Amino acid sequence: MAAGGALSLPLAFLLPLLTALVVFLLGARRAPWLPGIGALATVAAVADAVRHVAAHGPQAYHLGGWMPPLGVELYADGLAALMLAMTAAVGLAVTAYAGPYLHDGHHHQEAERFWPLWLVQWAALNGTFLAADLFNLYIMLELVTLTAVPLVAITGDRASLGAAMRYLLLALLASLAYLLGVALLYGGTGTLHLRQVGELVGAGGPAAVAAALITAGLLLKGAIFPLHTWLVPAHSNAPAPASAVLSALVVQAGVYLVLRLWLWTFPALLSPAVGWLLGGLGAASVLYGSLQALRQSRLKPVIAYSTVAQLGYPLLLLPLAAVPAAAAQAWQGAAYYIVAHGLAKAGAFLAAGNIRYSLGHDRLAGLRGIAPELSVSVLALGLAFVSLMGLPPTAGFLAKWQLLSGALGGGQWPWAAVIVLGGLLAAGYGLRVLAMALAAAPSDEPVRRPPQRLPRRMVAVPLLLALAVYLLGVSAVPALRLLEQGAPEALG
Amino acid sequence: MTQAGLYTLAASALAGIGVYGLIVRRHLLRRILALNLLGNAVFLLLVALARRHPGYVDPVPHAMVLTGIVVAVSATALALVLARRYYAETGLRHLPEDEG
Amino acid sequence: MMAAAYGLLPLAALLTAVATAAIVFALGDARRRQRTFWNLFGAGTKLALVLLMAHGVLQGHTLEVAWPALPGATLRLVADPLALLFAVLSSLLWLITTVYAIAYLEGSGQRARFFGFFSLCVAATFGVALAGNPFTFFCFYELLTLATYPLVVHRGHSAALAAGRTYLGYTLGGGAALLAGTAALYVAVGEQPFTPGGMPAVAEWADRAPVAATAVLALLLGGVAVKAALFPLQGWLPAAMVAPAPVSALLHAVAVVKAGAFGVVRIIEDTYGYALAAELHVTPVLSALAAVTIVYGSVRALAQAELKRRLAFSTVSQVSFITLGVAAGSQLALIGGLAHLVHQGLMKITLFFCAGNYAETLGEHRIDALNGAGRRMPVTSAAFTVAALGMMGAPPLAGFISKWYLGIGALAQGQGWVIGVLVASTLLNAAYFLPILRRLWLLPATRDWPARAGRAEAHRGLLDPVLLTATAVLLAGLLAATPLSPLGWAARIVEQGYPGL
Amino acid sequence: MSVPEPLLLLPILAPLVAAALLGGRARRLGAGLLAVAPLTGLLALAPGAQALELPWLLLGTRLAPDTLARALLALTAPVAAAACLAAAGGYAGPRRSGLLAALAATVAALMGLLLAADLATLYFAYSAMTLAAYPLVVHARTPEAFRAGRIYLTMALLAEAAVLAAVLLIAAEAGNVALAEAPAAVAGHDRRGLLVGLILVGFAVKAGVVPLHAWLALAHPVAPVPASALLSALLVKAALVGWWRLLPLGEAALPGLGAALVVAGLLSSLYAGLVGVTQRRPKTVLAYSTVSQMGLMTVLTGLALLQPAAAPAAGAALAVFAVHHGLAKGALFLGCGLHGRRRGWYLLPPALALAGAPGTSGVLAKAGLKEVSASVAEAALGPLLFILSALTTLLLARFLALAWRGDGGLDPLPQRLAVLALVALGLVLPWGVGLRLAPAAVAYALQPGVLADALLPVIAGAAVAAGAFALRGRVGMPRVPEGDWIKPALLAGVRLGRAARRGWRAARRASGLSAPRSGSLRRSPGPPPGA
Repeated sequence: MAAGGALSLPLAFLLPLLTALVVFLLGARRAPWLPGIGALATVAAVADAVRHVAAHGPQAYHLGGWMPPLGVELYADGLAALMLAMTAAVGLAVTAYAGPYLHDGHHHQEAERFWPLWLVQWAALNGTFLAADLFNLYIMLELVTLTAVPLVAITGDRASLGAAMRYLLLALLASLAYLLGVALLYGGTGTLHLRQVGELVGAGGPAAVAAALITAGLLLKGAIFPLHTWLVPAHSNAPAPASAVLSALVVQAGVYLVLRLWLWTFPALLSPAVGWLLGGLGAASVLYGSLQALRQSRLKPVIAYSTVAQLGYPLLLLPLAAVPAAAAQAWQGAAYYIVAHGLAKAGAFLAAGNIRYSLGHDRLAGLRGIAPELSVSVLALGLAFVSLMGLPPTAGFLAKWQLLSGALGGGQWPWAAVIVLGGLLAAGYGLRVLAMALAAAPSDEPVRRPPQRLPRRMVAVPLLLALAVYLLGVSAVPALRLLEQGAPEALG
Repeated sequence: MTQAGLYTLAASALAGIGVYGLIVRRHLLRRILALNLLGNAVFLLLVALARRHPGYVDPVPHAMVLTGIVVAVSATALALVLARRYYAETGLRHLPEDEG
Repeated sequence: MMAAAYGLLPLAALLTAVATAAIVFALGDARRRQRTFWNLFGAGTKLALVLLMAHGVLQGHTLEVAWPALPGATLRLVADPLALLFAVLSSLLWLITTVYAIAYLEGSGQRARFFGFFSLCVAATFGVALAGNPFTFFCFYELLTLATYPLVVHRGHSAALAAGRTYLGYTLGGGAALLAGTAALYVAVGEQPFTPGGMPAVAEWADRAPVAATAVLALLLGGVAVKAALFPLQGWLPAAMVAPAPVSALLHAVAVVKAGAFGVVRIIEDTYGYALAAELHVTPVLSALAAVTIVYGSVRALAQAELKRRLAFSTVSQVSFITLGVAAGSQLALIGGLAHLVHQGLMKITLFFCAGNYAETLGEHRIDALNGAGRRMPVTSAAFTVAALGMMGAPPLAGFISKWYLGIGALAQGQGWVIGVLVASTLLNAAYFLPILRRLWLLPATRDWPARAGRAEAHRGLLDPVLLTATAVLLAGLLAATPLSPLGWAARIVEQGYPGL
Repeated sequence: MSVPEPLLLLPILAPLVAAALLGGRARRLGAGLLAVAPLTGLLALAPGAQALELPWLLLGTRLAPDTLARALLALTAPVAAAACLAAAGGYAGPRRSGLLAALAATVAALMGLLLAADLATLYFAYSAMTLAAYPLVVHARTPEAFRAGRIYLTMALLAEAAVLAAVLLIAAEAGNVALAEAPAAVAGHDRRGLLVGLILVGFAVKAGVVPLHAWLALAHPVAPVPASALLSALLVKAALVGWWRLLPLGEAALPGLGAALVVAGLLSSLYAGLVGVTQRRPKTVLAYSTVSQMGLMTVLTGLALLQPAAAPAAGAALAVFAVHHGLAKGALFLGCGLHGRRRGWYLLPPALALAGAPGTSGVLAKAGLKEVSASVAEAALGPLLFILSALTTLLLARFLALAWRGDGGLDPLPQRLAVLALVALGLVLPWGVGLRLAPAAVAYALQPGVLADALLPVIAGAAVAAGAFALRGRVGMPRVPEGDWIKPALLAGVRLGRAARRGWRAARRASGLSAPRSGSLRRSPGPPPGA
């Protein structure tokens, strides 16, 4: 029953939207259970969609039965399904975590604002993954941005406001660059549909300019070096749940789109030079982000910079995509990287949120000797970091292995070197944090006030996310089989 | 000089002004305005595209422009709110990192 | 049915350790008695399962579990005799070390964390032992690094943290090399199981691309050489001495260095095959490095005033005998090396337990403070004496057996210089162990130590493990000729697995 | 009567059991048991006990006494028993049970060494004996004792390294070979020269061949009486066991090494005699006489190495010589432990025997030596042997002069019993062994002519001694430190080390490096303070 499966695509988009509307109208105070219901419903819809994609291949759905170009098509292939699933997992976790975090009496107005914003954003993210034409992508991206910015600013202090302002300006600029590119493409091909554009677009000048504009916009939204400047203040000043979704989902959507467009829409333009340029940017953000993370003195900036670093890895696929010997493995690696990073990063930010929540700060130096009180959160943080380091037995490792094998198989040693080096640097900053957490409290300093008691759910959620990364680390085969649905021949 | 060509020319002029303003100006309001200019330039370009085939108007770009304007308006609104909150919070009219 | 049950044993044993870790973490610091129970229960169960596996292997069952982790990379646990040699050693010493650690850490903080990672560490060691292909080996090898780090920094003071940094700097660097090497190997020849005598595909590949093959072999060996503390990559080992005694025992005798040495065996014998490795001119370098390490470690040990540091450098020296045995390339030498894998473990763990006892009961860390300790702690000191003499290679103790086989094996390959190394190491060992024995037994006590509490010289939990391992050292030597002794088992491994040598 | 094989383990286990008892409640019982434990060694002489196979032990152990072993067991059992008896019943100093335990361990190791019939077990027993003897040497715990112990252990371990290398070289070709085949294996070894060299050097330290004798001269005076009796009478013989088990005697002729060994033996005999005369402590004198006598036994070994045909005769002669010397030396050393005013009378018979006075076992021993040497090197050795026996007489005269009068303390019965037993045995046992192994030598030794020219060197030596006694006080005796060369050498070493360290420090300071890290001991190349 493919139709039912197809039907679950619009549901995956509409359910969170609907929930957001109701929550907005009722007010989160009056219906604290509502977001949970909505999240569960969304997860169910996504699960159904994933099941159908896995069973019957790519699914398409035309809203209201209108055909393109004017109608809106929702399209889910393996990659999209994987993203939907990852988003659903993170979304569920964040929803579960945000409840106690926001409704503890300290965060009223944040609670009021958070739920609608986050639920709309979830819808927009699903839309981004499902959108089948360039303009809908634009709408969804804008929607994501316009919900992400307030999430950054939600606490309303000067640091977060400044970060949000900068984020907004740059994001709007990026969207306009994207839109301009789309306009040029439409002018050239007369269509907006991802695959049709891909078939019609030539290697000519205007197409190249359009691709450049679009890519630039997406790289900025994906916070790829050197367009990452806005990310760190924004992500490290937001409240924990917001940081989690921003780092795990929002920026990754940008990277996802870079891959999507270059592999589906502009493969004709993907010359080795372009591949090396984009891969080089990816490598640069891997190294730069890691090195910066090593120099931070607070926990959340460390995690934020590690986001910059992790976002670079998937781009390493682009130089390899053209090499037959390497493409398939590199592609699996890149896709799995996004999934692994999403889960691990959400877990890390939520765990960091716990630490900050109970200590009232996240200075690394102040973490000495906290392990006993916050052992579970620290454990979750550590487990998540292990995946970011790409060490077994985590999903991060499997992704890294595939990407590395691809790089070696393609005979492109530099990328392999970058991958290995990036792992070591990640180990460097990760263990800098953990060492502080494992360290004994300095004997000379007076006993600190016992940290604030953590609600049980807030303790459990990050740990579960981290453990999920290990579950995916035991075997990537199911996920990668799903990924094959509707993948371009070059990558099959 | 066809009408489309004219539109395109105007669009690029607007875009130039927008980018210039966005880069050179530090005052938040001016930047927001610059962004709007840039957006309008893109819309103008789309409108021009609608007429690239003589004798028939392509509806799709118009649909895009309409939607785009809605998005732009909401984005501008958000930007303005943020700018005001920021000013209220800090007394600054521009982002601190941009000084000097 | 029966065979299927046997097939699942490896997984069961692995999960036992993991589950123990999980339970211990979950119990938290407060519930001491339950934790103790679960620790011992887990260790005991694992040992039982491993012995059952040994029985199964003797029966001729194939014990194997495998599931795909990636297209083209499977996680595979296989219990061959070589794997069991290491697995039995680690599980047995895990049980003993657990008993010791429970007594040793009596009343210190953070015990849940400690024992949790302790179990995890042994699970990883078990995985390293049973890894059926390079991918699996790498996974558990890295897991081991991670699981041991919290143990190294357990004390949490800045010295411990610094040591932890050094430790990770070395081991993760080695891990990176191993990763690159393993991935390159997979790209070159795809997934191959460990095959005694070497993987055929690797041999073909080496014919096609000898340079690449050599480079990859160098990467792989470089990766494991770090944990095997092969000169010049031995720096982390003495630094890691800040850890509590049970951890040092674990690092030096059971888990980390052994994983490295075991990796050398797997890579040389089961991945490339000795013939190919020799053809690529790698084994001469390896044996030269091993020889240098043996002498270097002993010479450095001479100059150490702190007992544990001296023992650490002695480990650096002793572990390289295993490498030497592998690199010598004769059956006898390999037998000696593999037997030494067990022998060194038994002797070194005894020595570290004793060092721990002196530190715990008398509060002495320096060697020159141990004058007359033999009278105050006769049992501990007797055990220490046995183990030290064993390290010297004095018959009839375990170390003598290893040296005997290494020596005649090397001579069989016409490598007479190895005898020189063995003799030199014997003399150096005597030079740094005998003075300690003299202080323990012959010199009058210079300190006034706290009087004994009760009749035992120290906590039972600290004494029984020492006695057990010391007896094992003695028996491993005395009963070497019996088939189930470490030597006998090593001989079985080599005769079954490496008739080609 | 015939004994079942497992009883061959008894000589090794009995002393250990006794030692184990010493620790616990049954201390007295243990001491008593220890005094008789060595006598179990005589079981090996019984006809039944041929060989005991213990394939599960070590690398497959085999115990089987051959002719040489039986002869030496006949010596070891009584001497060890006497020493243990003297210690158990007579020793009143500190750490008594420590001394007894060390004695027991040494005896067990000795028995093992004699019974061992395979390579690994031989090496095991030999190194065990080396280590077990260390506590005997340092028993006094004085700086002097520790210095002697350090020198003993250093030299012994260095030598053992050579032995280990030799053992491994043999095992590499023949595996854990049965000692009966060992000489053949060595003879056929493709590194024979190196191998034989290693064996000679390795055991030469125990044999006290000059210049490797220094430890003997230092260890004997400081060790308690029963210990030095054990060392001097039995321990040094272990070297002979090692040589005769491993060297290719009777299998191959190695003229070069053989001649070298003979010369070394003669030289060390001569040198030790001369140095010994200058010594002032009776036990030191005895130690040097041991070195001198061992030199003669070394000569016998060398002759066998020189000429395979002579090996059997040399073996027999050696066995007789060893028994004779062992009994006499044991008696003399134990005698030094007596305090009675008339202890000289106890000491006289063994002294005469060593000097080779007519009718004593000394004549028999020398006869064997003469016979063999005559068969190998015509007349070359005759005069030398004459000088040497004269020197021996002189040496023992010196000893008697120093040790004649005890300080008049009263001696416990067991001690006197032990000495008397050994003295008595010394009169008969060598002849018994001689009749069993070398009847020709016995017959030869009993000829009146031989008695006469056996008398000459004794008279010569006695005359010189008398002269010296008459001139005593007027001509000064040159002062030679105990262990002659070792002390100056060590001092030089220490000075060298100090100088080197000073230079090194200066260099560091010059290059601006910091002082050595505080983890590491500063060690001087020479012996640490106390030397």
